[in-house]
Order: sequence, then structure tokens, then C-alpha cells
Amino acid sequence: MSIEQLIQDIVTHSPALIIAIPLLGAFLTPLISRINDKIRNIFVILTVGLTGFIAFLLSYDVLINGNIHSYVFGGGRSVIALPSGSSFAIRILFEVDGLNAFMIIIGAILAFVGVIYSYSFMKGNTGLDKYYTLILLMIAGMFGMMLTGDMFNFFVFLEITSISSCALIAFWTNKGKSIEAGFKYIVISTIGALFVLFAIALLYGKYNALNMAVLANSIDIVNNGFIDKTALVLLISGLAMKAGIVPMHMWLPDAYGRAPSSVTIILIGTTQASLYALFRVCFTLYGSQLTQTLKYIRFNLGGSTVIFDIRLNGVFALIIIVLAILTIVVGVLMALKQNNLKRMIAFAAIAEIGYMFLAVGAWVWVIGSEHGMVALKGGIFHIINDALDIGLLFLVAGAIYYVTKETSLNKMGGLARNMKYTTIFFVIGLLAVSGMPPMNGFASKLLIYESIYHVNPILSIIAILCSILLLAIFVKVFHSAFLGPKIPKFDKVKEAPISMLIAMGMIACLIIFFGLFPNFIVENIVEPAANAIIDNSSYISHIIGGA
Amino acid sequence: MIYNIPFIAVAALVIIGLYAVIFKRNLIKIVIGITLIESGVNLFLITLGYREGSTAPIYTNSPAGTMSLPVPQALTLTSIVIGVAVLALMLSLSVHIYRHYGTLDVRKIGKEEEQ
Amino acid sequence: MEIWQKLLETLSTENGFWNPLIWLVAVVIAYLIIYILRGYGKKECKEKTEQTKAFLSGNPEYEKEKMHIKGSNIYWGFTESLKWVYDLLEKMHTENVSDFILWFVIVMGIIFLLVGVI
Amino acid sequence: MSGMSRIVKTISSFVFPFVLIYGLYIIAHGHITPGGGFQGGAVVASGCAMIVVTYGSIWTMSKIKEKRLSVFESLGAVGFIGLAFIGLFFGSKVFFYNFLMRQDTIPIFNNVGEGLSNINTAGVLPFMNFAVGLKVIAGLFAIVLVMAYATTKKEGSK
Repeated sequence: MSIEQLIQDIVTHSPALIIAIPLLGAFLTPLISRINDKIRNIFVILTVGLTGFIAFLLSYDVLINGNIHSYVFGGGRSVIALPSGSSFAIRILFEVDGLNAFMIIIGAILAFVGVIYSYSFMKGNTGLDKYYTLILLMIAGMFGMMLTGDMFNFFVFLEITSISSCALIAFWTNKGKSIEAGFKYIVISTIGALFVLFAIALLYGKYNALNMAVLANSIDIVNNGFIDKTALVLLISGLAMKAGIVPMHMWLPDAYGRAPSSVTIILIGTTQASLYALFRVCFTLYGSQLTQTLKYIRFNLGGSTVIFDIRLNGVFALIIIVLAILTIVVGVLMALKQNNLKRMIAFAAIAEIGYMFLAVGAWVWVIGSEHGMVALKGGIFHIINDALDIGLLFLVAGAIYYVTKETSLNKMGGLARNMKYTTIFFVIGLLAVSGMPPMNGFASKLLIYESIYHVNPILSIIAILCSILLLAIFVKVFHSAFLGPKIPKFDKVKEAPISMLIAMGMIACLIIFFGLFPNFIVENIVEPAANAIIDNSSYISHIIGGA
Repeated sequence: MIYNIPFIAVAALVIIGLYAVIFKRNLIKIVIGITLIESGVNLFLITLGYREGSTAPIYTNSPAGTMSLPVPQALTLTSIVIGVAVLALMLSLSVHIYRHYGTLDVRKIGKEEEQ
Repeated sequence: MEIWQKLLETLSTENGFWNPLIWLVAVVIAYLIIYILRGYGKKECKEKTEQTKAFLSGNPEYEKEKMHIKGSNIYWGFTESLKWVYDLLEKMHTENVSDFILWFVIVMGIIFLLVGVI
Repeated sequence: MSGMSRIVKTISSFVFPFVLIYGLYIIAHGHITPGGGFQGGAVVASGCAMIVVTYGSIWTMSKIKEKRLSVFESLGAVGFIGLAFIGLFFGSKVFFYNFLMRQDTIPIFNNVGEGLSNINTAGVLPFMNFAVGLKVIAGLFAIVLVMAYATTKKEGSK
């Protein structure tokens, strides 16, 4: 078998392999760790690396060659045409279009970096075989959420992810606060997921299908208004809670702040998988209904009748933009006040989620027009930028914690003298997260500012102001943690271990690469994803096809 | 009317569960509330698959006539399995919290100042 | 060669554009101008003399350790002037899991009113 | 928990094999009757939980270590996913492909004969049920055992 043939085969089976390899690795880990701890760590890194490699192959094929992949588990066709003429989707299938491919790139980067980082970061903890099992399960669940084309399957992966990540958040069981954060997270995510399941059940009862493409084809918000709208509301609110939208964000600083840093970086991936699911629901499942009129409202103004045409996209845009502005402002203001480094970054992460949401809201508002496309590009570009920036900052926070065992900013100072590389990485993350040129954050934020200016200039102003505040927040961290005189307690502090530096360095390189060549990234990675959001017909027709 | 009773039960279970989660202060009661919501959703799923006068979907030796749809039952089963895992996790976290703080009151846990 | 051309393309937003290369050139030019301006500075300024010491209205300088501003003291003015906002936000963040779910139900209700009823 | 009275212990040790057999029956017939790996595993695990309740968690912990259970759990999961992986190399070459159905190499797993007595009618499904059953038995038993043990330790230390 030639190499090309092998790669072709791998790409064909990649949607299954991407989740199967981490799953297999997860359950092999306890067996391997009976041999040797070092072998286990390397095995886990290799597993995640292989998964990431396959993910890159798949997303290369989807993004560059423009193919849509679908994979049916157990073989055969996914949609069975009944003699009566209707079709019936029966098997579980994965479907990968531009948006999925874009998300699995993020997932692969974060998972790989997180695992490399944990090599040194978690050294010395007990129960590491369970830690690595849970990490791999979480990665498998995250990829499953990003790849699946079946609503119920999505729920299952959502729960796999939340259970394993909850156990990881509470991994340091000697700290009361991390157990408490784990409990909060499991309550929140279970209730969110149960409401998602309720919505799935509603849709299943109505349309007798769980397949996303089949559902998207048959959802009709005008005729079956009540059930569809209820399901939409349940899905949006459940997934928005998992994605950390204000005012349902309170679990996020706890979970991000108390988890080990190596877990936090993968948690970012799972949060963004929820965000992806939100987009998938709003714009693929309900995509063809976006311009439907919900209601006409008639006014009598001086004899002439004025008719307001309330469309779904208007209502959507209103909800999304209001929530997004709330998210940005509350996130930034709360971050400014925190003194715990990781909680502060977590609030900044909330604010960053608001930016993506804002851009998508702007697109929904002006659906179909040119600057809508710019907004969508900016929003999607910002997803990957946010993952990298916030991820890097969390890793730096973890490195600081590793060497000083301190989380409070009040007790730090002068760390730049002993931790040169970490300081450099922090500065890169600082510039990127606050949208300073030439880092990647600037490019996406520029796109967002310019496009939401067309919706309302005030939104743009708020977004820019909050971005400046973000800069101020991290300058505060830079000043109080890295600058200043030497603190005698930290005299013997050493640079972070090499695997942590490698992990941070990888993300920093990616940030600089994305920053220096923004158009390359936007054209090749972001635009296919944006097109997938705009045009849901190819997603549907790939499954239903001519049948 | 008689066939609407399961749906009324679903609404009642979900609302009682939400009430327990929001207004009860004991962690165990919150866990009970979550399981109530979960059973409500499971009941809803299982009710969707039932048709009047249908038999259980067992292929062998079944009497002739309509069968109830097996897919919702499979879904419910999966959801129950997940529920078991979530329940075990929540209870073990409650054990840990009780050990650490000596109380299960949500207002009292996690309030200690950080050094 | 082609890949480089692709890499260096300009990202065009709708009304503007962004190219890091142009930015780099602009930064270099700005540094040049600053360097030239620096040449016009006074020649008498010498480092490590009395001239570069901090002047605190004639008071003696503190020790280095005491001069470091702690994290919670930075932006004190900002948080103080926005105290009413922060009071509201503190009231909102009760750190209590029941309230998280209450917020969830409230938001769900509002969205339901907006999407379902209208 | 330190165990219950002699009557309870005797009766539970008498009932335990029946519970075990019933659970294993459900696992083995998972593909032709209602039930399967999870249900049968849950039945077996509830039998094990009965042992934990009657004999006390400390005694049970001395008989079987929780680490060994986690190994069994991993073996079950690995078996399940491994069977799914093998499907990649046979027949229509799809993940989760039922490679034992309708083939000529190992004909006893073909769809030969029907009825409750013949368990070889579903190809790879019984094996998957066994794997899931192993995982569920080990997992649920470990959950019950560890929780019981953890709460005991607390009372002991006070």
C-alpha cells in the first residue's frame, strides 16, 4: 500500500479515528501506567499527537479541497428511503464541513499543548493514571461534540465532556474551592445538557429524526411554530450557559480558575465546542428559517398603516447583541477587580467570548450583505485567536503557580528577573489578548470593529473601550507579577520546566504566525468556516442528497 | 386526556426539580432536584415512543400488532447511563465537600478567604 | 516563492486594510524619527548621576521593596469611581450554585418571551 | 459500615449467585431480548452492592482492591473499542462494522437459526455486550465500594 493510499484511507476514516484513538488511549492508559509512569506520559502525548495529526489531515482536506466528509458508523447508508417516499435517518453519522474542520484545528492544538504541558505541570501528583484517562476522555468528548452530525450523539458527547472535565476541575481534592468549583460545574452542565436533551426530544417527537441535516431540512418555524420555537429557546439557553454567556457565566471563573492549568486549556476547547454547537443550532438547524417572518405588527399612524415585519433574524440579533455587550462589559469590569490571577484571566476569557458573539450578532442583523460577511469572518477568526491567547495566558499563570505556589497577585512581584521566557510569553499573550498589532488579536478585532460599526457605532465604541480595558488589566498583571523589585521569598525561583516552556512556546509561535499572516489564515481557514455558516444547504444536501 | 397525563407528569417533574435546585440550600437536595429533572426528561422521551395499544419492541415471539418505537427507549437508556455517572460524580463531590467544610449548605461552602 | 506571496497578502476589511508588513515598516520609520529627534537632545544629561535620581518633593526615596505597588492597589481610582457598578456586579456574583440556575431560568424565560411570544 | 447480622449475611450469600447468574443471563442475551451489557452489568453490580452492604465495605475492600476493578473496567472499554476498530479491516471497512455477520471464515457467527436459545446470531454484538457488561460491573461496583469505603473512613477518624 502506498503512502498516498494510506493517507487517503486515514482521511476517509478520520472522523471516526479522531474520537476512537483518544478513547482507546484513555482506557489503555491505566493498563500502561502499571508499567511505568514515564512511558504512560509519552504514550498519552503520542496518542494526542496522532489524533491531532489526523485532525489536521481531515481539516486540510475539508478546508483546502472543499470536500464535505460524512462518516456512517457501522457501514451502509445513513438515510433509508421508505416505500412511502419519505426518508428516515437511522444511523449515527459524523459530518464534517468547514465549520467543524475549523473547530477541530482549535481542539487539536489545545489538546496537544495541554498534554505536553501536563507532563511537568502535574508531576508529583498522585492518581495521574486517572488524570490522563480523564484528559483523553475529555479530548474525545470535545472532538465528538465538534464532529457529530446527530443531535442525540451530540448530547452524549456533551455529557462525556462535562463529566470528565468536572472530575478534572475537582482533581486537586485537597483544596475545598476546587471541589466546590467542580460541583458547580457539574450542576450547571447537567442542567444545561438536560434542557438540550429536552429540546432534542421535542424535535424528535415532531420530526422523527435526530440527524442534524434531516432536521434542518424539515424544521418549519412558521407552521410548527410552538414546538420549534420552544426547542430553539431550550437549545440556545442550554448551550449559551455552557459557552459562558453573561449572565450565565458565573461557573466559568470558578471552573477555569480552580482547575489545574493544563486542564483549563482543554476546558477552553470544550467551551468553544459549546459555542460551535450554538452556531450549528442557530445557523444550520434553523438556518433556512432565519429570514422567516414571525409576525407582522400593524400600527395606525395618522391614517396610514405601518407594518413592522418581525423576522427571526432580527429577534436573534437583538438577543445575541444584547447578551454579547453584557458579556464583554461584565467580563472586563469583573476582571479588572480580581486579584486572583487565574480568575482574572477567566473573566477576560468571558469578555473574549462576547466579542465572537457580538460579531455573529452583527452578521445576523444584516444577513446576506457584504459587511455581514466581514463580521462573520472576524467573529470566527476571533474564536481561534481567543483560544490561543487565553490559552497562553492560562499556561503562563500555571507556570507562575508551579514555581511560586501563589495565585494571588498581591503576593507576586519581580518574577521577570528569574523567569525570562515566561515573561516573554506573557507579553506576547498580553499584546494578543488586548488586540495590539501585530498580534493575531488585532486582525480579528479590526474586522469586528469595522463590521459592527455598520450596525451601530456605539457598539463599536464599547467594544474598543473594553479592548483597551483588557490591555489595562493585563498591564496590571504584568506590573504586579513580573516587574518590581525582587521579593526575598522568590529568590530561589527557577524558570519553568522545559515541557511547559515548549507548550507555551508552541502557542506563542502560532500567535505570532497568525498575527503576521492574517490574510493567509482568513482566506484558507476562516472563510470556509464562514461559508459553512452562511450556506447550510450544502450541509443538508450532502446527507439527503438526491434521495 | 388519559394520554396527556405523562406530559403533565413531565412538566411537574421538571418544575419540581428546578424548584429544588433553585430554592433548596442542601447539596443533597440539589442533587435530588437534578435527578428529578432527569427523570422528567427521560419520561418525556419514553412517552414519545408509545402508541396506543402497542407492544414492547421485542422481535422474537411478539404478538402481531403495532410495536412502540424502540429508538426513544434506546435514547432513554443512554440518558439513564449518563445519569448514573453524573449522580455518582455529584455524590462523591458532596462527600468531599462535606469532609472539607463539615457542612452541605451551599451558602457556607467555598466562602473562606484566600491567603 | 508563491507561498510567500500568499502569506504576505493584505487582509482587507471592508473600509480598511491590515498588513503587518506595512505596520513593521511604519514602526521602523517611527523609530528612525525618534532616533533623529533624540539627536537634538541636551548633551549635558549623563546617566548615573544626580540628574537621573527620582525627585519626590525633596523627600528621601523609599526602599525598592516598599515601592512595589501591590496588585489590588492598581486602578484603585477606577474601581472607586465606578463603585455603584461594582456593587451591582458583586450583588450579582453570589458564587452560589442555586443562583446560577436561577439566572439560567430567567434568561430562558426572556428568550422564550422574545422568540416564542412575539 | 461493619456488616450486618448473621442472618442477613447468610441469606445474601445464598442469593448472590442467583443475582450473578441472572445478570450474566441478561448480558448474554442482550442482542435478542430486552437488556444488554448495561442492564445485566447493573444487575450484577447491584448484587455486589448487596455484598458490600451486608459484609461491610472494609471486609469487601480486603477481598478485592478497587485498583483491580479499574483494570477490569479498562479491559472492558478496550475490548469494546477494539472490536469496533477490527471492523476497519474487514468487510466494508467501516468503524463499528459487524465483521462477524454474514461471512464465511467463521460461519458459526452467521445468522444461522433463530430463537432465544441460539446466541450466535448477531455477529459481534454479544462480544460488545460482554465488554460493556464487564465495564459496567467493574465500574458500578467500584463506585459503590469506594463511596462506602470513603464514608466509613470518615466515621472511623472522628
